[in-house]
Amino acid sequence: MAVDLTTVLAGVEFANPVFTASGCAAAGQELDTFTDVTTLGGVVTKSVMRLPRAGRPTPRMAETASGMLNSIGLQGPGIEAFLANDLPWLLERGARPVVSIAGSSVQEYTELAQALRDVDGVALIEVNISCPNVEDRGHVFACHPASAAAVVSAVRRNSRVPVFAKLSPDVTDIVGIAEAVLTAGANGLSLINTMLGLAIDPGSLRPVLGAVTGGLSGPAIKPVALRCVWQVHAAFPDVPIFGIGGVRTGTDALEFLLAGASAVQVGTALFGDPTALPRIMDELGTALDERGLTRPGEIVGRAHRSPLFVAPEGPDPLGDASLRAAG
Amino acid sequence: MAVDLTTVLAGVEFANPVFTASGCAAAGQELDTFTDVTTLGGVVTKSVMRLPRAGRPTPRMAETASGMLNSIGLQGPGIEAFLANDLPWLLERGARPVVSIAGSSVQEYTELAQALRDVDGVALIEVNISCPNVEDRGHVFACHPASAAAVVSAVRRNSRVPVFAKLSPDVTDIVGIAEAVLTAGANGLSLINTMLGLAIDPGSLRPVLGAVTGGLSGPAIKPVALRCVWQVHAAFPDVPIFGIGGVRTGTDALEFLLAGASAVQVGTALFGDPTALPRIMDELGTALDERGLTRPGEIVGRAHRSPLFVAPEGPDPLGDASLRAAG
Amino acid sequence: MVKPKHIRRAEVISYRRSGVYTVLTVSAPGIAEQVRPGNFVSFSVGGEESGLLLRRAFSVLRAEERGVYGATVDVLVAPTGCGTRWLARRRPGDMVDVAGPLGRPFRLPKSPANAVLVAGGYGVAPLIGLAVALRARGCRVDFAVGASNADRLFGVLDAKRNSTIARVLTEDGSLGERGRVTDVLPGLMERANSEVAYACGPMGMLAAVAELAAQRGMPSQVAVEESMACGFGVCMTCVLPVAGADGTTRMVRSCVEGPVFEGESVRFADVGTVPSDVYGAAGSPGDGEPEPYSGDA
Amino acid sequence: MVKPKHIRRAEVISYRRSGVYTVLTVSAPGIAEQVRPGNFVSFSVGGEESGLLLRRAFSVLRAEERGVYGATVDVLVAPTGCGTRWLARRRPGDMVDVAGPLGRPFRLPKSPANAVLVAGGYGVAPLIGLAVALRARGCRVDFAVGASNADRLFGVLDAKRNSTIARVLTEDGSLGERGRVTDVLPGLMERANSEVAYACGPMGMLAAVAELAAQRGMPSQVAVEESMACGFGVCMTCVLPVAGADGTTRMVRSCVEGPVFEGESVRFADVGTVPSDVYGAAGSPGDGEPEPYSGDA
Ligand SMILES: Cc1cc2nc3c(=O)[nH]c(=O)nc-3n(C[C@H](O)[C@H](O)[C@H](O)COP(=O)(O)OP(=O)(O)OC[C@H]3O[C@@H](n4cnc5c(N)ncnc54)[C@H](O)[C@@H]3O)c2cc1C
Ligand SMILES: Cc1cc2nc3c(=O)[nH]c(=O)nc-3n(C[C@H](O)[C@H](O)[C@H](O)COP(=O)(O)OP(=O)(O)OC[C@H]3O[C@@H](n4cnc5c(N)ncnc54)[C@H](O)[C@@H]3O)c2cc1C
Ligand SMILES: Cc1cc2nc3c(=O)[nH]c(=O)nc-3n(C[C@H](O)[C@H](O)[C@H](O)COP(=O)(O)O)c2cc1C
Ligand SMILES: Cc1cc2nc3c(=O)[nH]c(=O)nc-3n(C[C@H](O)[C@H](O)[C@H](O)COP(=O)(O)O)c2cc1C
Ligand code: FES
Ligand code: FES
Repeated sequence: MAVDLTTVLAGVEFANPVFTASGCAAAGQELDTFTDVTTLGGVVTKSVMRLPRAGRPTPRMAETASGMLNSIGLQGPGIEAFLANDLPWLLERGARPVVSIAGSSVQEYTELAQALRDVDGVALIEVNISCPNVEDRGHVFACHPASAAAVVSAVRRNSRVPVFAKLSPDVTDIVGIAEAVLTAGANGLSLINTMLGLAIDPGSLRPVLGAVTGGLSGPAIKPVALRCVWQVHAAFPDVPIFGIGGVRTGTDALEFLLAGASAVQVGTALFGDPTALPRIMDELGTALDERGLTRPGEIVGRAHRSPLFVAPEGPDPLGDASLRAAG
Repeated sequence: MAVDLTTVLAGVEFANPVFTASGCAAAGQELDTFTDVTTLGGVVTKSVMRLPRAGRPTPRMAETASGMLNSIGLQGPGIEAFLANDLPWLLERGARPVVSIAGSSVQEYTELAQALRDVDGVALIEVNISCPNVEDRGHVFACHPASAAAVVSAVRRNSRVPVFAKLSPDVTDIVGIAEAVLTAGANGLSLINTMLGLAIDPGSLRPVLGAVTGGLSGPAIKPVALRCVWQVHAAFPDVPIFGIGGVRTGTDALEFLLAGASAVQVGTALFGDPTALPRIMDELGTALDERGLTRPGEIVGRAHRSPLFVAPEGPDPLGDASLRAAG
Repeated sequence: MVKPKHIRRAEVISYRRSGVYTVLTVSAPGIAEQVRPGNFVSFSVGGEESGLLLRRAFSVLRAEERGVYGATVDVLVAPTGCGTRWLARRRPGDMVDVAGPLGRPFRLPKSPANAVLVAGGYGVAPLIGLAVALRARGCRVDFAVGASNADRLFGVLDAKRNSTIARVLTEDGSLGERGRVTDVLPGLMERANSEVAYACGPMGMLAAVAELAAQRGMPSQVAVEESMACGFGVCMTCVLPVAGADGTTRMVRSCVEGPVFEGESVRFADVGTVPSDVYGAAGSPGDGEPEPYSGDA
Repeated sequence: MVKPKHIRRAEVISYRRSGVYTVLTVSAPGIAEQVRPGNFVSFSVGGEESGLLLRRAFSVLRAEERGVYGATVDVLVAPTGCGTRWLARRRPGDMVDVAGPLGRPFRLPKSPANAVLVAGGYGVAPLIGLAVALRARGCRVDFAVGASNADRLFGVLDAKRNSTIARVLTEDGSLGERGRVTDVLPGLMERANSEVAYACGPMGMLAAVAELAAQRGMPSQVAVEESMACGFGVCMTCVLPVAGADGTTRMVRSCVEGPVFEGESVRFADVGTVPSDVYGAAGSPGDGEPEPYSGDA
């Protein structure tokens, strides 16, 4: 039986629930040499700031066990060049852009939202709030409910498309942060951003990264990402969630859906396999089919409920087997 | 040249800086069938509670990428049986016990400290505060500075040996928690405990663990552990720190020392290799020797300082090469 | 209580496919000599750069103290997930990391007795050596070997060779009789005048065997298989509720106090739970309270 | 700007040891045909259960479009860490995962010119193919090949075969002359009347070559080696400060805009920093402010 991967997020329809993660596919052009970006659920672009930005000193990456640290420092062209070059390319190519924005003050986020307001073709806005707030002693917006909410409400007020807030796992109470940004008007959540980490070079006896600390990503953080999705979905079952963190296979994607995500974003896995996204889409389709399911939406959050249906093991996806009650 | 691994923590001397991590070597007896526990820096025993405890339902573990989740739920014999059986075995065997205690109220921690007060041979007490506080709606002590401090100050007042507080990384501000427990009298810190995570079984469509969520450990979390050690050592350079999280090799141990730990604890790596500890001790000794160092203490926190000395690459550990200044 | 254990970088001597299974023979000096039926060994999987940290447990199918290749052990590998599939791809000359012997073996009757051995799937692995050991002590051995299908049936010839009666069953009838071992067990016990039962296989099968044995008033020993993180007693992941001689049920580690248990002592219906009458459940501090941090912690 | 790229599960055809290095030949249809000197390929390392996520980059030593084994590429693997050591253990018949061609190749002179090629250690890899290509265009090629010691010296014969003058040096004098390539370069350029320099090797050597070339007023092209997470332009880890034709310095990706750069454009002294005059540094929001979250984020 055919699986229909169509996915609706905050009222916006996408061909499937597999997206690139911000900062891991630039604005799609380079990825397109390996993978047709028009087949993806969507392309979440590298977080763009108001002005061009050179980023942090190198080395900017360190490989870790089943993960990596990065300290790019949001190098990018700034919103004007992004709107002049990157977004038009994506739209002409026929891809679905989710534009990620980042700033260091509420004002900067506001201006970014305003710059995007009258641009056609932006499917969603993702607000990367894992940035230091220059107006609050460099505290990261995502770590404090009030500053997180201030940014989201400013963006929400200035946007015509649904706004997703991307949260950091480096907090005591992720549900509290989620509540704050939802109250501030977020239409959905992206969970999770990287975790703050460090690597030491046993040769130089110094931190590997030029910036000392960096963001940990990859399969290593998947259990933390799944836990965040689980907790937030339990608290807000109706809120659409992007599950992000260590997705590498269709089974990983399935697990995020079961935990409560409506779609996933793939980041670090793209570096090891630039063709990962179509493969994940295929594997997810097959995994749903094997379980007698026809749409991803049917299993979103399913792991929270007592198992009424179990996965049939045989080739009888729709027969009695799929309806037998489990213990 | 000979390396002397002797390590002093809060005034207590140990033969070397490589310890077992709590909950990963029980009380030493089973490990002793693979590894002579008297050769270790010390044995940190499984966190013991006041009463016997059956723990959580199975499955209690899930393997994850370069890590694992556990949800043992502090199964254990309770302090009386521990003092009657486990501690005497360790002492007769000639090992150095660090006793880890856990409770669900300040009162329980107090009673545990009192029960240990007049017992000889306990080298240090480690206070596991990653437990829900029944008097505060089940909030975890380690996540709130005030409750963390309350536990530590109660234990400190009732102990004759140095008290280490073991912190959770699942907080917005680990330095703030460290400050609170140090002010409350902690003589040292153990960084870090596991991170809260979740795994989903794509077969049953349910969480793998009987307890739903569990604690993530292993090399996957090493970058987060190193970052916590780095931040806390930067804030409190004189406080002795156990570095914990993903230590598997002598190089890992070296990295923790460079970040600011005075000693390390090894947990999950023991499950894969029950002989890991003597190997790590050897590798650390060799790593120090190759760098022209004679004691682990010489490099504690070194990564925070500009690199005055670089590692000589040749067989000339004490020659000019080791003194040449690096850029 | 515990024998000295060993951990070895060991060479794969040979491999053999049988249905879905792979039999690996690995050199294991220091381990093979100590193995008794029911012991298991554990392997690291995935190679040097592996992201899989935990060892995988396998019953010893056969231990050779002084064979052509010195001391070796055979294990029967069923393809379950990434670790077992990795092991099944090892070839002669490859090195693997093996630890053992682990766990408590089957206890043998003090004097000759009629033993019935019940195997499900790869659960047959420890029972073949057990049959040999029992016969060497003058016991009568009868066998019931079952699997879901022919591809998962292993050791039929060995079972037959080492038993008086051997019943062979598959659930789909693709080899031997159609049915489950527990269907034929009452008749077999009757005919063989069984005095003790030994079983290894899925938990449901073990429960049924223990129950049938109990009904006949005969002892049984069952080898269980719980998820194990360490396999040598330090982590407490592998527990199940087992009633002690004192009548108290405890959450007992199957890797060191098992995997072989008296059938009657295992509270099969409560496996996967912490029954409220278990030692440490009621008096447990924080019991019934929220435990947001279930990870230890 | 970008050619179609391929990613392949590819068979290892052969391997050969040479000093500390291993030369691997892998089948690479779709890739080999497109490679030009200076391009690189990337390999996954550690096998299926690997905890190493990132690909490893290697200059193409040789690309064969239609050899006995079809389209193949050779790479020269130096043992640096776990990934390169894993690759060096691959044997014929093993499968590896290769992607390419990546990066911008060396640009060749439009008309015949005297080219001097300067190699340090495994940096010789892309230069051998370059020498062949240059000679095919009628260029004179002179070579300076250096390494720390004989075990790290590779391709001497190929260098000699494809050049007019070839100077061979080791720092410890264990093979060829004792010294560094940059010691002999001014004399060689003089004698050979060099008009363009090509270099691959450690950053310090590249800086020296670019400087010497600039002093003579001749162009140079240098192939740099920066830590790369993706190797195809999406992650921004591999940047270094490069001055553009417009005089503006930008943090430029060495994986897609390099690894070959004009020697004069690379701000060698500033590599590893973000110079204050770089595009996006000064006007950058939050610049100079605390950035506790340096991970992106
Ligand atoms: C005492 C004992 C004896 C065993 N004897 C045999 C044997 O003779 N032949 C055989 O084929 N298998 C045997 N098993 C089961 C075997 O250990 C598992 O099939 C194997 O661990 C699965 O690993 P995987 O990587 O293929 O699967 P995955 O599902 O990828 O494993 C993930 C994790 O879960 C654990 N796990 C998964 N399934 C099981 C399981 N059934 N039992 C225990 N842990 C599991 C793994 O060890 C690993 O840590 C035995 C298990 C135990 C406990
Ligand atoms: C364009 C380019 C061409 C190269 N050509 C060759 C070649 O022809 N032959 C050869 O032997 N090596 C070459 N290298 C270097 C090679 O990629 C590294 O030695 C290799 O990545 C190290 O991996 P490892 O696992 O052995 O080391 P580890 O130190 O364990 O690697 C850890 C991480 O750091 C990265 N890393 C470490 N060292 C380097 C390095 N020197 N350059 C880039 N990334 C690094 C790795 O890719 C990995 O992600 C080239 C690198 C680049 C960027
Ligand atoms: C190199 C790199 C750059 C990133 N840049 C951004 C970014 O600009 N904005 C953002 O919101 N997240 C950024 N992230 C975080 C990812 O979008 C994602 O949240 C995280 O990597 C976890 O997913 P993964 O494990 O699939 O990589 C970046 C991650 C990496 C590895
Ligand atoms: C199975 C298991 C049980 C644990 N039990 C405890 C415990 O009782 N008390 C405690 O403080 N930490 C406990 N921990 C946490 C470890 O001591 C350690 O902090 C953590 O596992 C990180 O180190 P590692 O990566 O080396 O395992 C446990 C960890 C594991 C894996
Ligand atoms: S598996 Fe660790 S105690 Fe049994
Ligand atoms: S390595 Fe990713 S952009 Fe160059």
